[in-house]
Amino acid sequence: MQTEKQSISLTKKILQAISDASLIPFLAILTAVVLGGIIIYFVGGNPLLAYRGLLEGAFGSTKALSETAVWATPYIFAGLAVALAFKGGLFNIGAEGQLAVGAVFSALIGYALPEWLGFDLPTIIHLPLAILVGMLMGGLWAGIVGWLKAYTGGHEVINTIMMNYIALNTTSFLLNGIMKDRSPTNVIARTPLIAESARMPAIFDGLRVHWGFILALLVAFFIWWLLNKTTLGFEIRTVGLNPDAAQYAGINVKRTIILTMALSGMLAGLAGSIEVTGLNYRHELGFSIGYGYDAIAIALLGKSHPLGIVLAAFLFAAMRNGASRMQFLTQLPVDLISMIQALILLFVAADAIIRYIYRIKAKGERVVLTRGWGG
Amino acid sequence: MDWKRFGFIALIIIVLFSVVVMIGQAKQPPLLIVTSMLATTIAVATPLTLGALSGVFCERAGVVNIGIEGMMLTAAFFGWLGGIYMFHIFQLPPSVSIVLGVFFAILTGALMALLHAVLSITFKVDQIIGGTVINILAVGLTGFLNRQLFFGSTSVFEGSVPSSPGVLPTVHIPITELFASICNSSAACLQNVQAINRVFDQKPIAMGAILLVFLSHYILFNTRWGLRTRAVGEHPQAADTVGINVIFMRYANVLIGGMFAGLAGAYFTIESVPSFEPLLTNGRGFISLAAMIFGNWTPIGAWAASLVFGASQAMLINMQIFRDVIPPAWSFLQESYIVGLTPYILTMFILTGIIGRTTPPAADGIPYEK
Amino acid sequence: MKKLYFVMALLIVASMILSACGAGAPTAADCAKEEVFCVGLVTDVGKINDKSFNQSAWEGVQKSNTDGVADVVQFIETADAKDYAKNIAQFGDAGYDVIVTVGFGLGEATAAAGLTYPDVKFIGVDQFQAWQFTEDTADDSANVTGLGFPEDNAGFLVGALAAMMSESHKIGAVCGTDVVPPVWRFGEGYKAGAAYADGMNATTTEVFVVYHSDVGFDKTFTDPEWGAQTAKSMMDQGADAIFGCGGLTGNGAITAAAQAGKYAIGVDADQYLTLPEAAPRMLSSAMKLITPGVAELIAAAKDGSITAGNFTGTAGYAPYHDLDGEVSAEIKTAMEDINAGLLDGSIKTGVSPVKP
Amino acid sequence: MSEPKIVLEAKGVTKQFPGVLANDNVDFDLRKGEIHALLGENGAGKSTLMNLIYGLHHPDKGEIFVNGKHIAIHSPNDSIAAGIGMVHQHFMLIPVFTVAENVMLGDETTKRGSLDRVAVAAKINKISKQYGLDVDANALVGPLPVGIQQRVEIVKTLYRNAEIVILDEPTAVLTPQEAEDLFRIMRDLTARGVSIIFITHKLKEVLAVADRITVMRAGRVINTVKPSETDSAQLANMMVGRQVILTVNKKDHEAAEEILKVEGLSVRDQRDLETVHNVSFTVRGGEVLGIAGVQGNGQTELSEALTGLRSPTSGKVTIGGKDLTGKPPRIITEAGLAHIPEDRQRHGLVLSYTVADNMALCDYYQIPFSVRGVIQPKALDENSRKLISAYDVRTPSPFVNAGKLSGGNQQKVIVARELSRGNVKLVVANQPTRGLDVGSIEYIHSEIIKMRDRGVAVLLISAELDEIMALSDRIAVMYRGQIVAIVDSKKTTREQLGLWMAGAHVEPA
Repeated sequence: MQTEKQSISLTKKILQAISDASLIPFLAILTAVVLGGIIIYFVGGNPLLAYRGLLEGAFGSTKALSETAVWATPYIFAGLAVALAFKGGLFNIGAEGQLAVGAVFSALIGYALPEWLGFDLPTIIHLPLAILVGMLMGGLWAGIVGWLKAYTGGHEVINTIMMNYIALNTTSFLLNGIMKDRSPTNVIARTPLIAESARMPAIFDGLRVHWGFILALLVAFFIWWLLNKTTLGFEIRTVGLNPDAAQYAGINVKRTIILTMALSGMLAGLAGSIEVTGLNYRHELGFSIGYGYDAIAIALLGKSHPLGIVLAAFLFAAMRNGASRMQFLTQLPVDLISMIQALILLFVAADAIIRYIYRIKAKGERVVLTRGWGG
Repeated sequence: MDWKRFGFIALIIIVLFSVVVMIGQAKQPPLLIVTSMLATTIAVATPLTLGALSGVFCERAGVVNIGIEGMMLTAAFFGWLGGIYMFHIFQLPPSVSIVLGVFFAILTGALMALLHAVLSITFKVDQIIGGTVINILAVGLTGFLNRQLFFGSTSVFEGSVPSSPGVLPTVHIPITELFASICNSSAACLQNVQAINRVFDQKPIAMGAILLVFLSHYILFNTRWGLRTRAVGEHPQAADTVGINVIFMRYANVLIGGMFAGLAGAYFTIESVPSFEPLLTNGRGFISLAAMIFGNWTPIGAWAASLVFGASQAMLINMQIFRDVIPPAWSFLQESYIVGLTPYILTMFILTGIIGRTTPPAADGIPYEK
Repeated sequence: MKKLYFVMALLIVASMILSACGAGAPTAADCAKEEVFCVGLVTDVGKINDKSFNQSAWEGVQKSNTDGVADVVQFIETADAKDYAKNIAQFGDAGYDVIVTVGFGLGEATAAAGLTYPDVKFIGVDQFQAWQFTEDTADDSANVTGLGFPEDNAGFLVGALAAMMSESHKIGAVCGTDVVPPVWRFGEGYKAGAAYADGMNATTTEVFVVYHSDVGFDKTFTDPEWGAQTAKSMMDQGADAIFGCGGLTGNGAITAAAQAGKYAIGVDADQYLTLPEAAPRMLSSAMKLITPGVAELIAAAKDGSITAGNFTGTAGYAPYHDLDGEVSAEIKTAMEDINAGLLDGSIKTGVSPVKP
Repeated sequence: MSEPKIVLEAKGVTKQFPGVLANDNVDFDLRKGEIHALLGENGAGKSTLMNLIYGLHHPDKGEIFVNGKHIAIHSPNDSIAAGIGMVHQHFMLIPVFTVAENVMLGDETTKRGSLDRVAVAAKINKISKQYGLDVDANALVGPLPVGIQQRVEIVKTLYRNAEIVILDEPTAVLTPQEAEDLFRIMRDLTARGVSIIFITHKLKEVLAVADRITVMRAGRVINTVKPSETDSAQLANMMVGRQVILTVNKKDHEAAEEILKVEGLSVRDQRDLETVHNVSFTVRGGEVLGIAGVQGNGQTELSEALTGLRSPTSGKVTIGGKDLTGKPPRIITEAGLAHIPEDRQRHGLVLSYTVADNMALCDYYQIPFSVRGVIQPKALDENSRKLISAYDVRTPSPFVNAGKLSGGNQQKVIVARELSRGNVKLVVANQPTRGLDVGSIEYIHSEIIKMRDRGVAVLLISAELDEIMALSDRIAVMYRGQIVAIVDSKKTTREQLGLWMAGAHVEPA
């Protein structure tokens, strides 16, 4: 009797301990998956087959794993971008646009620089340069929003959304005009292929997973270090948690806001550059949208912690990547994936629901991610 | 009223119109161009206006709503779907199905809003995150159902998209009749009357939106409901201490907001074009959000702002139509990618507060804790 | 209590995964076998039910199934350009006999897959497949066929028709972005056709062609609201025939025109059948016969008569349906002559394949 | 003589908040037409009791009777219906609404669906005549001076025909004269049969105005007495539970060279109104200059301008001879400023940071706390342990979040951080003891005096006249953004200062 009580209280303690870190996200995912399964069942699909397809497609073979990593790479960068902004009390809905800008400029450096210079560059210079420029342009793109926030109070949510549209139109403009691939067989809006010297090698022959993936992991670690171990990180977090106190403490709040936004943009820009230099070797005007939103979901799911983000990025990558196999086996629409992801996000955002379902007590105070329009 | 703001808005609209008139008069009488543009402006502004009203009600009560886009999209889908079901499954006459469709759209908007309310008021989820959830969910849900219901073996309609019951009819306002007598059958005059008539050749939701703008303004600033709504959005504690049920007021207004968004959704699939497409709202929800801020959280202001967006859209269309008479000096106006940026840049410009600070309700976005 | 819920949930998922791994594979399994003829389709980024080229192509595949040519048909929607190769591989690895890829975007991926899966026949809709004849891979084992269409001819036909039918001598076309070559060819062909008709009847017709290029790629084909507004403005300018070319954006224009009682002209398929709400005023459609084209090629692939390289499908104009009465005999004959002229090459549209 | 009947009675009221027992089996009664003062330090449970009576919170145990019958109060509606009105310490007014709108809110008069502002205005004017509370029904509340806003609050209660009015710390924001005026109004009300509960922690006022005094401490009622039967020492004793030194004892200061010099300083606030005009004064090493004045007379903007948070429109600020006009906070801090901000939770601390982090909030970027841009957790840790013991901050460990500490200890964290800095020449302390318990107040006062005696210049800004008089060597009075007088603290009186605070133009004595 006595011992049993103790054991219960013990497990309880353990549950509580885990719950803060990973239990809630885990349960959120679990619930969403179960719900998704029920939905599949009701639309006449076979949930087990569907999920089997997802798993096979994501992890079934080395090739599948490699593809999952390929998908995860931009997700990690973009997720970090949003998370960093969160830490600084800013909400960057504009990863989409910053990513596009980064991609365009990496591509430009990638294919055009040798022509301009009139000679080929060694990879050791060309590749880093291409990535760097893309990154910086992404940073600049977001930095504008940061500047507007700091000096005019224009709210970053609206401004990043607007900048998304501007980025989309501008890239369309460039890719249909001066940057268009003029080779006779091409008809669509895309840049020429970038020079060999600007391409990132694959890690293993025959698999598409490239060093950009390793870079993503390193950057994730770097961001963790930056946020928690450096004075800059201290400033970013302080401004994020209490801008007034930060100002009283002599931190240059305006500068920090701009810097945070710019850093966030640089990470998003990196996502774009890496896609270009590591995977597609050109920027193409895709129909697909949603990196920006997926990034938000990933940042929330990962609790804005770099490690959490890497894991969340893998989850989303696995789902996106497994989708092909799932379709092949079940002919279920891809939208299913977006829906399950939306559910996950829903449950993570409103963890109260999860806590209610699984009867878990809340612990610690809520963290405020964004403030209304106050600016 | 904030004359600086309205002056600025009027100025932009006038500029946009005069550009088109200057270029177009080579082909068309200015009157016709102006009325045609006015008509387009009003039509394009309709969903933006309704979306903005949705935002105004939510945020005046202290709940930030960036989920307008998602609410619109979902409502557009279910309104359309409802109409089709009524029409095909329940065999109701088209007219009835259409009207019911509108109700379904409004209901859907309200339900999405309920979700937002539960998240942001009861669970105190960060309201901007809550809105984002709504947006993402909307895309997934509508895309999935659209595929699942209208395609392939599983679909209710054997894989084909059935004909919708149609769209709301144009409201006839007897402008022509009124003026015809004055014209006493002078052809030119009648032509002008026709031109003017074009402005009023709008559909119920477009017309209704304008009425709703003024109604909302009256409700917000001259009725008990409005006073309490604003109180809850400005200083919930104060409202609480005089016995106003803050939670109830917030829920109610978010639901009202949802209904506006729902009506906006209905505009797309039941008034404008009787078909649904994934992502058909195309970010208009975000533009209406901008319009709301642009209009400083007042219905009339938001409407004026929506008209600006409408006008710039109308200009773009006409620039394409008059492509061959654009003088070389103005040829940049054909770069529609670039000219297409006008509304977005305009919005960012407004947000700088150069033409008067926009001041959100004091408690906007802050969950109420006793 | 809490623990109970937690464990329950765990069990559910566990059972799912476990049993899933045990479950047997469906239809696709047999495709490895010789006697089973399987056709797989990979869409471009976008939906299979896009009421546009993805859907038409899929209907072609289904047709081959109902015709008894193909035993198993499957499709995969591409969610992101980076998945092209992977999605094709799904079918390639499963031993499918024919893989249809839709849209120019997949051109290179298809060509590459052609080398990876030499025994599979590839059909690339809206793709220009010239690569086989470049030095390195010039051999008869080439197994990729591009299926293209002279959209300009179709546009030319309806352009001429619109010009001849218009009383105000003003006609319009509302299209998706001119970045996509087929759209461009439709739009410009429409102009050329109108001009040709003017030449015949000594009329001068004003043609408004508007491309929806002011928005991102993700929107240009899916903005019916914009299409409707644009069509309205054109009609304000006096246009009395509207050609909607460009997915749903175009459909918006067509519907608006029909509602205003003007002539509506559809695109791709005979939209009299796909756009019921516009049917009564549907004058004709600039047809690009993807569905029969695809079915035809699949059949050819089965009996081995298919040749690598580029195959040109048919483009034409749809019957007048309800408005048959309004179209005069002269116009009808004129249209037939033009069509014949285009087919035997005596009439040239003079439209460059891609926007210069 | 027979006591008037009891209109309000609370029996055995108990309320538990997470961590604190705010009301522990409290009994309280109010008689018709009396002013019953509820005395106690911050956190004694006065406001909680009132919130329970007013229906903002619900008691865990106990009952409330109005005019003898038990009533269940679920929301303010019930209490309002029962004729109870409350004027909260932080006014419950909506700045962007007019007086009329604020007053009618929740009890609106409408004509055919739309608000009948005219009728409401008429009723307000009637009330304000009747009780001599003149307010303009159509004025926007935001710009009104606090004194008037308070009247609006009182009108609000009367508008709802309240017969029991609760005033929560009403004099905190008033000049002695305004306070007098308020007391007059209170007496008028009681004369008309209104009963008043008067919550305060100021002994003098209680003795001046109350008919009965109930003292609360740590959630319990200590005693109820009549003013005639007690004195401030005894009351203080009941409040705090021990003997309190009501005056700070400090030795005369030897004025050293001047450290802070302010010349012709003018500052605009965020609404771009000039709230400080042409202010000049100096503070010498080893003296405390107190700035007296009612809140909102420019003290906030003045301190912001001195600490670099707001750049002045004109004028000059020099510290230790260095011109620091409009320099950013960090430069000024490095020049030797220590700043105890007005709002400790918003400006002084990051509540979700640990005590250790908060104690390095200003110096985190300097050796030893960070080396080449990398934070040194060890240094933070040592520093915090040192300060925690030196300034006896009551905290379980340096690693708990500052938000978890009591108000007094939070303030100690700030004081420790600011005063412990090596090079401090000038201390700007803005409302350093607001809302603290007597213990902490005494401690912080003594720390300020310690700094003074070490030859540091201290600028003390406070709305508490007693605090100013107790600590200051010289006193400057601020009114409408100007310094109307600077006097030696020994050569002036409360009344004199009160007059200046109210804007009366009397030549400095």
